[in-house]
Amino acid sequence: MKKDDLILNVIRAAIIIGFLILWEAAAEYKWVSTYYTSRPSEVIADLIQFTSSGELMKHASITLKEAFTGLFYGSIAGILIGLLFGQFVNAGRVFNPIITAIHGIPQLTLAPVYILWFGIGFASKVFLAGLMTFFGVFFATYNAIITMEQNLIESASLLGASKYQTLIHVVLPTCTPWIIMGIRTGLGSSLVGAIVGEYMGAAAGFGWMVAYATSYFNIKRVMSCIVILLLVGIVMNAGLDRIEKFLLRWRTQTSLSIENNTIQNN
Amino acid sequence: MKKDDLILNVIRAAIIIGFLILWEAAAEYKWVSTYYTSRPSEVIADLIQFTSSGELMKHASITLKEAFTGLFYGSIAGILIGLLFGQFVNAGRVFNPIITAIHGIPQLTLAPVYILWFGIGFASKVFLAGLMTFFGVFFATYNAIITMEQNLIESASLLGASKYQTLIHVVLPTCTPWIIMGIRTGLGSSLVGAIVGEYMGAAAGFGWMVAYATSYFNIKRVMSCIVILLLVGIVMNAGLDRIEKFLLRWRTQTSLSIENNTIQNN
Amino acid sequence: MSYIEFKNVDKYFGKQHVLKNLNLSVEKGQFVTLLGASGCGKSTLLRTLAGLTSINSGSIFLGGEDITYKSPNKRNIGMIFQQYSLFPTMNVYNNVSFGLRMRKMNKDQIFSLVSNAIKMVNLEGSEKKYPSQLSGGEQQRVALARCIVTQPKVLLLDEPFSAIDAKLRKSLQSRIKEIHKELGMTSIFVTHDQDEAMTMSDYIYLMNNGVIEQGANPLELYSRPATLFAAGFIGDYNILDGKDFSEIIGNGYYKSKVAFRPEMILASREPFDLSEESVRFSGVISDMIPQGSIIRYHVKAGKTKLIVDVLFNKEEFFDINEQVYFEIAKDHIMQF
Amino acid sequence: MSYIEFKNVDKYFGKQHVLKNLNLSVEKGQFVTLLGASGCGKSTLLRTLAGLTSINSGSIFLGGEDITYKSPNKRNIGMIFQQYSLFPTMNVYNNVSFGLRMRKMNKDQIFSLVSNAIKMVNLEGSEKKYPSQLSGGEQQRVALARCIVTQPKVLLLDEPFSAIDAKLRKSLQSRIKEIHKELGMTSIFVTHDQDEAMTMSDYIYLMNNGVIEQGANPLELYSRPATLFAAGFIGDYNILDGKDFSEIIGNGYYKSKVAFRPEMILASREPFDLSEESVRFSGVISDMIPQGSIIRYHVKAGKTKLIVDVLFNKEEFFDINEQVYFEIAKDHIMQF
Repeated sequence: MKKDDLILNVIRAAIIIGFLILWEAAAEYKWVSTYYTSRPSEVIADLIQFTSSGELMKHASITLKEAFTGLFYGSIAGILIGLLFGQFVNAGRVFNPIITAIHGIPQLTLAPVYILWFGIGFASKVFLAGLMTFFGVFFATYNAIITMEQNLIESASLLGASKYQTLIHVVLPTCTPWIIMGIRTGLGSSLVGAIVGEYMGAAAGFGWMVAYATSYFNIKRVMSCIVILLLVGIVMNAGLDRIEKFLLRWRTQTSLSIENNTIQNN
Repeated sequence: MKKDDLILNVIRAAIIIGFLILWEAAAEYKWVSTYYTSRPSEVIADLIQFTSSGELMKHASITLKEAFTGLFYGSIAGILIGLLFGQFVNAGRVFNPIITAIHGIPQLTLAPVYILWFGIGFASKVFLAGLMTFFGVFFATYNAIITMEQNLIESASLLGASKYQTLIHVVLPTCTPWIIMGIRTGLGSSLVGAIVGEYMGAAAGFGWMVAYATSYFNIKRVMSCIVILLLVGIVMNAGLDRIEKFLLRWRTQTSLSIENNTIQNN
Repeated sequence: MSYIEFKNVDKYFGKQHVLKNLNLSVEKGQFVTLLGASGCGKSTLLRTLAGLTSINSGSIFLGGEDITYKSPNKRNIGMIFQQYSLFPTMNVYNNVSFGLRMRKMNKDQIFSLVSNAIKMVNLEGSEKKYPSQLSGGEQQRVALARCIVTQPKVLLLDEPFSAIDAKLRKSLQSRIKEIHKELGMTSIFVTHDQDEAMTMSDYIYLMNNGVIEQGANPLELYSRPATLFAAGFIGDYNILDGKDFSEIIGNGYYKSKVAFRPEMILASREPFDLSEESVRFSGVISDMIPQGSIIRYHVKAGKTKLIVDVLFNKEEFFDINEQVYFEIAKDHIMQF
Repeated sequence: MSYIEFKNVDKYFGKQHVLKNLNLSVEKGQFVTLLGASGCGKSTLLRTLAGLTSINSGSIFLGGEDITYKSPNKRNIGMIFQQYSLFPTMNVYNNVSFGLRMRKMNKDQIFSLVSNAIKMVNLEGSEKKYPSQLSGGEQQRVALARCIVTQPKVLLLDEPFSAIDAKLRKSLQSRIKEIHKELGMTSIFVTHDQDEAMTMSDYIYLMNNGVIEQGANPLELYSRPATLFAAGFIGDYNILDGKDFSEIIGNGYYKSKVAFRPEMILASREPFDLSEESVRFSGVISDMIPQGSIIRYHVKAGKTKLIVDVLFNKEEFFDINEQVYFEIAKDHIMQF
């Protein structure tokens, strides 16, 4: 299995390197215009300059702060309201469809309104990021609670737990996987919220940088930003995998058993 | 049950109407500034004007055309590539993580690049909408195939079906629910793609209208647009429910049995 | 008054009358089984005792106290469900200690009680495992430990073996029975499986459609079913129209329905001697099925089909289509 | 050559040797069972015959033809799986007609064949239902109809009853056996349940750890197990050390392991007369378990524990702790 994985990774690396070489060659031999696509060597040079000048840190930290602040408040609100409606079932039945309908409006399309309401600064992006996080976390929490195995709650009660104890010791931990899944989706959405919010109107931040570079046809800078976004995505996902694995260590590690020799002669 | 539903709907309607009255009153008695929030009566008047002048149809049809064209090509590409990697398992194992990594870059943040590449017209929005659809449909299709019950494929083979027959008659139909789920998500994403694409640079369309109205502080028009988006969302979801119900009529209608009197005295 | 008493209990789900003016009592220390087909109300009955389902009228007494309106977390009743009732986020130790922790008992005391309970169900060494790492049988043993550690007044078992495979089931059954005796508990067990009920119970209540058909100890229930329903549910009674039976034995005596057990029939290649205490008939073997220690013959006597069980301790058998003679004591023919 | 022949078949999963130089034959028209515990290789054997799993060496013949490398869709073998094998998107009619449609048969012909197959499994009127609307037993009947409609050379059944509840299981078993006879099919059935195997089979191959322990008809397998493993697997044989057994019967004759069936033991309150053909011992009843038509006594004879089965046709029983005398014919004591 380990050996298998190694081979797969080598193949993947070969494909990616091959793609980069092809890109560079395409630029070198003028198969495509570098005006539109730049080229790997240029992008790497720009990445180094972008990073070493401190600009990257400045803009990235603004955007990340917006996203994480939004993620934090959005998640808290989602979990609390989800728990509330999960406990008070009738309230949930009244409000859930209303929330679903509001969720039907793509939040990003309202970005201009939030800029109008909260200005072009920090607040509007946090609000947008928070809103984009909220819905996912709310639905995840609410659905986890209402579909929870009734036996667990009954067992807790029979073992002497009060309603509050059951909520804290049984309901919340059992719903954790779904809440984490909601927050995980929220992490991506909040970043998108912050960046798109910056496109709509801002004076700094990663999104502003991309929009600014585009408007000056500084394509190598745009590509640098894409590479950074790609790296941030990969790092973030790997980190989340680890956190999830730790928090959810009580779940089985299901190993996919693959029988390779079925219907081979067909 | 029917009677129960009726009561719930009455409560929901009362809440929504109450909210609208409160909003109107807030504007009337100047508790909030109509400069920022407009008021229901104004919004309704604007909605009528917006619709009757033909402007709504003009902008909406542009946006919808962009979204649906993107949805169409994105879905086709997602299904085909998903099927391909589902059939050629080793190719799937090589490429799936690469596609996942690329999917990690929020597509909307690349909107400026697409505008740069494809211009401010139709093509850039279609591309963005298509790309946003593609990933969801691809992952849904691919995962449906690789997690499919092996017995079904074996049964088909034992009953004399060739590999091609098995794909057409068994694999594809069995994966339909997940593919539809992917397309369903894609429908929302493609609309967002088209509208955000229009924010970035366009001369017409619903997104352009929102951005334009915002920049002139025409708040009642922005609110009209939100109301329309809300309605479009509700209508679209109801329509999709129907289509899904028809296509998936072979699935059980699981009825949630709610036992109301558990742990009532706690 | 008995330890547990149900008095005139009625329960409706919507318009469905699930428990019909039901009366039932259980003595302290007994292992009592509620036996019946699915939908007969047996699980609902159990749940009303636990307080998980409310009743519409009547009262429930436990140890002389009226607990009809007491909340489940104050009843001190343990319950084991069919499946999925361990807390998935807690390891074995924390699952078992849950009830004690909720009572805010001190840690040392918890440790000794929990260790003891885990030992009782033979799961020493699995304290740190999570439910997802355990087999179905192990999970049920943890569930059992989690109940008994709180020393409940009554242990309720709601078809606890139905998700467990046959081999493990037997050992779990006997472990539960042993623990029941060791701790002197009062237990109520719900099952649809008559063999399980026969093996485990001191006393069986046979339920049907919201009422109790018969309450008896296992051997009595098996050999003296009180109603036609009981005869049909327990064992593999031959149940015939009196008219048909009278016909094959050449005697017009039997009127309504008759029922008799397949192992009560004697079979022979030679006709039996006449006797006042028994009836005789002959028939043709239509099938022969070895079932563990017995051989079950399907017999056609005229138009009537019967089954006859013979101990599998000879190596000669009746052949298919062979004509065979049968005798059965009148004492063993029940009429309803 | 028999209808189906496995010749020196070997199969490895990684380093695990699942089928060990296995030879096996099945005659045309037989209902043959592969019996064994899970992991013994019985399902793998079935899958290699269907072509769903390849073999590492050896050959498989069907009707005289070497099918070792033939693809499964050309073998014309029907198979029923443990569960989930109906096409969920197709209604009953389309499921059953699938094999015929793949062969591009014309519609009228399909209609008459399918109607007939659906009638055979008693599902007339359910043609338009989807699998999700059917019970487990009904689904397996559809799966059966889907197989037989294509008139396969062999019908393979891979534990088809394990997901079906006990009551339905029996009727499905007898329906399958009837159809097997009606259509003159050759069937191979895989199970871990010895009762099921005994009831259904013409011939049983008992498998253990990738090899065949014994091939015999059901009664022979039950009464004459060839190996200690077979004796341990089939029935509830008492298996004792010869030394211990010699001790309780007061006779130094038995050396290695002895095995005898619980229903072969005669029990009485009075000592048995001496006889050359049998051995005698006494013991104390430690438990009494009614099991359907028999009563099973757990007996302690010295330090040795045994079980003794008695037909449940009297209403007097031995008491717990009662001293009882036992006799068993030497003929029925097997030595390994």
